Amino acid sequence: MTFFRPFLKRLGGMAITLVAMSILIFLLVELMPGDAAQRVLGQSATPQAVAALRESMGLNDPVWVRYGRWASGMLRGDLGTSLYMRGVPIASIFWRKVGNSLVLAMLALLFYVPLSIVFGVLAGVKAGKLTDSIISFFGLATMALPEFVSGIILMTVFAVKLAWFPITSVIPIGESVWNNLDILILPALSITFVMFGYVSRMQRSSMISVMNSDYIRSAVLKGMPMRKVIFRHALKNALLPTITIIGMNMGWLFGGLIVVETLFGFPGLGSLTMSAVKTQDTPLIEVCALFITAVFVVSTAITDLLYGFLNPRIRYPGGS
Amino acid sequence: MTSKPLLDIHNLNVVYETPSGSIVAIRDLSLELRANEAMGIIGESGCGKSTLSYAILDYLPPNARRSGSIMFNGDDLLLKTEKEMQNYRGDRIAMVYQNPYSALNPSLTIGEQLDEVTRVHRGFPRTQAREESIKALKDLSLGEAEGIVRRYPHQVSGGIQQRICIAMALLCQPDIMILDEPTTALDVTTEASILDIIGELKERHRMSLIYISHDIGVVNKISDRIAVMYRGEVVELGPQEELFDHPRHPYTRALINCMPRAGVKKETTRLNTIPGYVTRRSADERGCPFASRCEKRNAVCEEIYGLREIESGHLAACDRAYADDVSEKKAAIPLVPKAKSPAGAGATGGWSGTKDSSAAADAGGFGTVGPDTATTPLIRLEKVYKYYRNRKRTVRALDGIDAKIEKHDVLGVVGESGCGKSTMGHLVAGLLAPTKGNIYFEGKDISATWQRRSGDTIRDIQLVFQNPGRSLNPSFSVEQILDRPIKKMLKIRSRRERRAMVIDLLKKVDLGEEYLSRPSTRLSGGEKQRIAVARAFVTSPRLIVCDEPTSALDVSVQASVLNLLGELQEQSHTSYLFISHDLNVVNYISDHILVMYLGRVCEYGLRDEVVNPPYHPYTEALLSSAPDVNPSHKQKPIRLEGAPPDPSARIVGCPFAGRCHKKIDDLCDTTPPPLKRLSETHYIFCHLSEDHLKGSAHL
Amino acid sequence: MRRVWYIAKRNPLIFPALIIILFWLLAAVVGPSRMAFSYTAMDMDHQMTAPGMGGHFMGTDSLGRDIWSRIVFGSRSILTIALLTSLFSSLAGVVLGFTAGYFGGRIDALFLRAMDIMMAVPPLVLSMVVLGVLGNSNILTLTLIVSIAYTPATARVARGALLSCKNIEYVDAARLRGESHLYIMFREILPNTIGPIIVEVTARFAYSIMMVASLGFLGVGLQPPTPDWGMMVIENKTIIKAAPWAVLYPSLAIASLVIAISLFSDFLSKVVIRDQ
Amino acid sequence: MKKKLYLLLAAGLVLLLALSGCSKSTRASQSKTIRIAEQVPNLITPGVWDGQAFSLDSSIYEYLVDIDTEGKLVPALATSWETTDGKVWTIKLREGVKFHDGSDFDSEDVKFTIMRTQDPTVGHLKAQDFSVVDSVDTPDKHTVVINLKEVRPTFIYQMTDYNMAILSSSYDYAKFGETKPMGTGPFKLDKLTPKESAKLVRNKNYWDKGYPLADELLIYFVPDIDASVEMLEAGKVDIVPQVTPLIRQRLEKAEGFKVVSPYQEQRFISMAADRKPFDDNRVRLALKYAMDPEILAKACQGTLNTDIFYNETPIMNSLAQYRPLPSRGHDIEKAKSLLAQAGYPKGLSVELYYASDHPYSPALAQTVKELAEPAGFDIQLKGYPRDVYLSQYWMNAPLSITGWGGRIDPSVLLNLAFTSKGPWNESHIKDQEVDQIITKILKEVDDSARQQLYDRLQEVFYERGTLINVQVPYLVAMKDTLEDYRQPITMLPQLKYAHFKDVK
Repeated sequence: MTFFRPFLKRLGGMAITLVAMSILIFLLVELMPGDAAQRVLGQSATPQAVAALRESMGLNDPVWVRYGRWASGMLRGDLGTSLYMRGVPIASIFWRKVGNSLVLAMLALLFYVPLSIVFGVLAGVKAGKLTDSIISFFGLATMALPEFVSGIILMTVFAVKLAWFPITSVIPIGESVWNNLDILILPALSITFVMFGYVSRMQRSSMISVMNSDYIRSAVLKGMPMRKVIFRHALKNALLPTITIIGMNMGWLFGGLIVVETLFGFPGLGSLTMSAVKTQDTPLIEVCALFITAVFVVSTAITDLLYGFLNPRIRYPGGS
Repeated sequence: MTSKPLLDIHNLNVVYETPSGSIVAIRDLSLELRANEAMGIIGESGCGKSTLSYAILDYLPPNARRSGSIMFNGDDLLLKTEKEMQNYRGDRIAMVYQNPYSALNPSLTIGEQLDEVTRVHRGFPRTQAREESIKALKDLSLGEAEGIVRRYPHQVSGGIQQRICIAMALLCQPDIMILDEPTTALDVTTEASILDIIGELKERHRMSLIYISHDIGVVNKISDRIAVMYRGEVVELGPQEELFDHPRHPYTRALINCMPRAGVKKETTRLNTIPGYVTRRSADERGCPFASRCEKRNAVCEEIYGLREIESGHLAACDRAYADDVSEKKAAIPLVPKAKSPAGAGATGGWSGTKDSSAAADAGGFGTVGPDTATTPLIRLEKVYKYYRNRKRTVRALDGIDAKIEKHDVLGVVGESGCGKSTMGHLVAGLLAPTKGNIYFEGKDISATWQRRSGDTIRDIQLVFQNPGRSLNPSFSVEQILDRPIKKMLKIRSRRERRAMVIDLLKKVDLGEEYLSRPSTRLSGGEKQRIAVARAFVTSPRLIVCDEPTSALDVSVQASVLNLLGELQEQSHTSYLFISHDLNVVNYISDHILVMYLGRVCEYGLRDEVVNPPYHPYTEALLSSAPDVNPSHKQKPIRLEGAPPDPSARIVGCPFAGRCHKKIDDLCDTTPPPLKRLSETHYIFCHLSEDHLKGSAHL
Repeated sequence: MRRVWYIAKRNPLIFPALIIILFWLLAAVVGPSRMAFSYTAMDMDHQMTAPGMGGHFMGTDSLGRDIWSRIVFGSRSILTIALLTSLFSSLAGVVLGFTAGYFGGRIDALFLRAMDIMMAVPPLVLSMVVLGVLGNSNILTLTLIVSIAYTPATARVARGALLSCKNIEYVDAARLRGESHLYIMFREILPNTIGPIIVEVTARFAYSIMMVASLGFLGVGLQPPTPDWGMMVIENKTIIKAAPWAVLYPSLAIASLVIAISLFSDFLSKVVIRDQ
Repeated sequence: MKKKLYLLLAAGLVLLLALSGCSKSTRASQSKTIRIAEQVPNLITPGVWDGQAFSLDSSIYEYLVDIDTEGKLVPALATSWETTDGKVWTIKLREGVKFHDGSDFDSEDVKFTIMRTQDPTVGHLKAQDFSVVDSVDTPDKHTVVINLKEVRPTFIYQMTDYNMAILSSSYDYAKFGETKPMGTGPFKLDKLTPKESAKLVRNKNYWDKGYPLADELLIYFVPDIDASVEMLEAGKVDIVPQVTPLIRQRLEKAEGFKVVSPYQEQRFISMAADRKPFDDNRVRLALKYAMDPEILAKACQGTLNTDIFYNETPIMNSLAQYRPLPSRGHDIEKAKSLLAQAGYPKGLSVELYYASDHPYSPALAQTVKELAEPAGFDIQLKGYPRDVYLSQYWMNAPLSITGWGGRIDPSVLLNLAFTSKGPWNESHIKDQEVDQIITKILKEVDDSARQQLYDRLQEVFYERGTLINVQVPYLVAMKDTLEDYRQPITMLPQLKYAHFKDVK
């Protein structure tokens, strides 16, 4: 039971956040200027048509009734129907795009997590030396570049000049992203660029602070060889904050996906969100925003649990 | 000089390159350590003690440069590569240092951390390494060693952590063990038992020790020879007894004399102080490092100096080491004995030469409170409870205590960390409110926090904090720090008037006008605490709660602050609630002493009643654990077993029962100890009879 | 000062960074009035002209507008928005974070929960959705929304900075002389947390530029023909082969400014936060 | 630990290389498959939506009549149509035509399609146009008789409008329209991934034997025009409709592509006549005087009177009904004085709404702003994505730029957009003379009399009209091996004819 308590507590917290966020998103989007029915039918629609549509869409109900209907639909897995494409259930588009984005995000993770950890550790161990300066500057520069700038650079070099990868990330009809992994590389690299800087800098500073800690001194003065000091004593502790950062930034990653997917025309959640915003497809905006929120909340929770699991001080609460 | 030195440090220099130039951390230091010898190194913080130990093991920051030689068994450690040094570290030379909690890796089990020492140095396979580790733990009388190896460091108490560190250092049977303040972070009772173990192990393993501490008493207990370091140099070196009985270097003398000791009391003695403070030393500075603070300096000090042998094996670095004009130890200045009574005649008291207090009274500074003969105590705590609750447990910081502070009186509160003494101070000061029970200030109930106290009460009770570095806002200047309370609490509008008061306050704490504009960050620890004391006196409070006011300070500074506090109390007739873990300090300054354990009172009485038998078994243990400068007091200490119980557990009987060396089996566990009044002013909570308590004289 | 110089010498990149920042500040303040071309002027004889031709230092775009003028003028809006955004969000963050951290307890728990909720949506997504739904943006809405999106992050930094000081004894000392909460928060604590807060403001400044540029890129930023750097990139992406300068120079402008400010912020944190 | 990390890193690199290795497998385009990148990611529930995924729409649905390459009406689902008085129209329908679900096409379906325009719950965009219909009779399965309330000699042209695809009367469009569109067209829907792609396959039961020439149509919905063109360049698609002139310039330099312009489109710069400031004709004239047609043409990356045309009437320069009027000339002083006379001596501020992702519109908007500025117009640009613009701002803007496709007969457009009751009267023109002329045009059977009316109408617009009409080429980029891409002025591509060079 005690083992599950933090888990349950987290779950409760997650639920509260999600509910609050869903209310916020719903209100934000629904209470914005403009009438959904009017939007569907266009400016030239007759008032009768608009009224009829309002009624059939349930827009005449009070806002909490609409929220309740929407939220209970979400809970049942019914994402509603698109406003822009009348009659198209959002679920039929949504999950496929989410899947694509997840594949992209995972690939990006696969790129930047090991890279940034290795270089971060290297910079941390060599703090103050040339290696560190180079890695740090590179990290800062890549972090500072907006995704679309680094994306355009990558696109120009690898797609336009070298033609190693496709410029646009379109999945041929009838195929899934798995048959077309080549379209993932450049978008994933663009994300890697930004996240590399962020994570490697974190890793560097946590490595430095760990290397300055008393227990590293203990290890050195115990006569441990440097390799052992770094990999056995330092890394395990220095990875903890990095893991937190990586988990906490899953949300950011999805924010970055919007830009990257738009740039490369990748059929994922990001470009879906973008087109939902551009077409003011409110139900779709709501679903996308809610999902991104959920990704953030869930990944934060997982990070927390993982952190607890990896950190003995939390895993085995103190004896004294 | 009987045996060949095991470690021979010759002309060692350590220099740091910093943005503001080169700083000398160690200069021309030479030391020999013989086999099975315990070398104590004492000195205030910043004297290069730790740098020395890290220099031996080649663990210095990248901007440090070493020169000279460190010969170990005929090899010069300065010439070893990093890889070669790995074979010495942990194997031939092991080290234990201050904070055991942070010295152990939080993410590895204790076993893993122990095992790797023998695995790396001895090439032991896993199982054998584990056996060795368990054996080493058992060596340190850690009973349940098999269980401990599977735990993580945070799951055991501080005392056990330090034992683990020592066990780790012992795994390879090193030739030399360097101990850098190994007990400073521990309670006195734990400290005493660790010191015992170290002494015992040294004999058993025939090791040499280098024991580094700022605490003369501790070094005194453990060392065969003692080196006194000051600003990177050894200024005096000699056999332990010789050095203490006949200190030669003025610094050694000053250091010994500024320690409060048993029998040194504020009424009779003023503590010796050393003017100034330890400063950094630049590369081009010459002469005696202590010269600038030495009262006896002369022109020669700045030119000729160096260790010279005075008697066989006793060296001192002072050309005046033979001089008779330097008084020997116990040179504390005696005071004119003075009747100690709350109704002491007149407020002009204080020692000769102190300022006239009437001026201060005019300026609203000190001493406005006249003598008062009323019998109601200034502060009375009635069945005060303070619980800290969180979701998991309730910590009983104070578990129903009664106490009182008389007018114009100093109540010293002692006890180990976690006994609730600070909580009590904060309750009285109004930072906290009691969970249950009442606090009366001259009969008026003030059991609330500052938010609900009247302005008068706030003015009347002030607090001096432990760490002056933290109690003064680093972004304010001295004047701002003192000006604000005058403006806020005394409501004085005129700037000029306030400034005059600030200057006057500074004068009271022996600081000049030049401090006015100085930022608080650019003060030394002692100066900071003086400012903090001055601030507490702004409103001429009736009571000042002193929460460990000297424990963050070096001994020389501690002495001057204690003097100051004593002096000001004498002048102003303010009462103190003086909280400290250091019995010697409490003993020096207090009129009454309250001994606490686990949120409850053990013993209360006049100072002399408490520190002399009959006393509570816990007081007895505390007294016997307290390290004393006087080497002749090599008493057989009482060693407490185990750790204090969990403060969240509900204890039915005597809270001390579990560790008491005089426990009466069932009775103590099940029945709360009754109050035993030993005299009109002295009472004890204990089941033991008065005779039994009396018979326990160890001192 | 000596310390600053010492750190600067060990981080020589700060010098080019400062020069770049000064350059753009100068460009924003006096630049537009000194341009040979207006940022909207269409030189129809020089459509998509290469840099240097027809007096167009950085060439022109498809409408014959001078890229250099547009970039210089664009520095004005992006710097204004970023500056206001970092100031607003820091101000709001300090007030919120300080209040929550100072009073603690339920207020703090509520605050943390609220911040959790706010931070659950990435700032870019939040701004994009709001701006997208609002439909049209100008400097004011952009500043406001980006500020709001960034406030939780700065509030957390401010709260953390406050918490690091809150339990230091000088705060207790102030309480014990009956100081008001406001005095304690802003007079006692704020000066001691100003270091990390200034670092946060500068870092936020860099983030704001990235955000505004990204929003412009996504087409929910400023309206044309206001020369928004991010928008210039996407606007001219079509002609990346015919007139690469039209994409390259705005990208370089963004990159140089953001990297320079990041370097500056990095440097500042080394100066302000005294470790290592 | 270290080893593991390096292993992970190595694995990542290997994966990257492996992925880049397989990237070369660009699937060779099957010659019988035509791939199109559409920018509009949606379908049209026929009659309701004003989206423009025409390649999808016109391949699935069909119309009563088509337009051939010469611009003449040709039979499609109707085999013949006749009217005696312009009031009663008798239409013979093609026999043996089946919908994609296998049901027969008959007169009920035509009646359903026409009557649906009057259903208020549908909100049909042709409601006003077809309000002239009094009743529809179906004497037999292959004959439809339409009775009009008044004379409408051009009525049959109304059946070519893209909203008038013939629907099956037994199909629930409200329910399935967007997900399973179904008609009688040459292709039928095989697989639809909304917002991503659609796969259409040849309709084996298609009535026009021998067509379509292609087996498959693959339509990608790529919102970004640049991405679409990059796909074309990368050989991933064959056709990209609605490209910008800049893209034409770009593709003209590359090998293997061509850009065709099947027809001219119009960009109406409309000034709302029912509100300030354009309620005053002097202000409208001021804006017209401020315009410089040559600059506008250059902004559209073209040349005036070669591929870009400019006038101030709703009639395109290329139409027979067009009558040239003297050039007004670029006259800022005149514009200023007109503004001053109208009570704006210090100039005025007005918002210009347009679709920011429509070819030509952003460039036009920025150029109009730039040209009008010296005259004293301070124009705020308000660009929105096409769909947002059309659904929310169009029809309610003081100044707007809207793309208008051509109509085979101008009268259809005039009735829609320039009568005071026109449903798409974006400039809110309420001019009695204009109303009268248009009504007469609609009823006038005599050609020369009708032309006189047209002449007068253009004069009226020149004097006090509410629009500036910039005509630009509609551009379609494609592989140069693709032939017979037909797209008449109705904007509906006839993909059944399209094929690759050597493949038939």
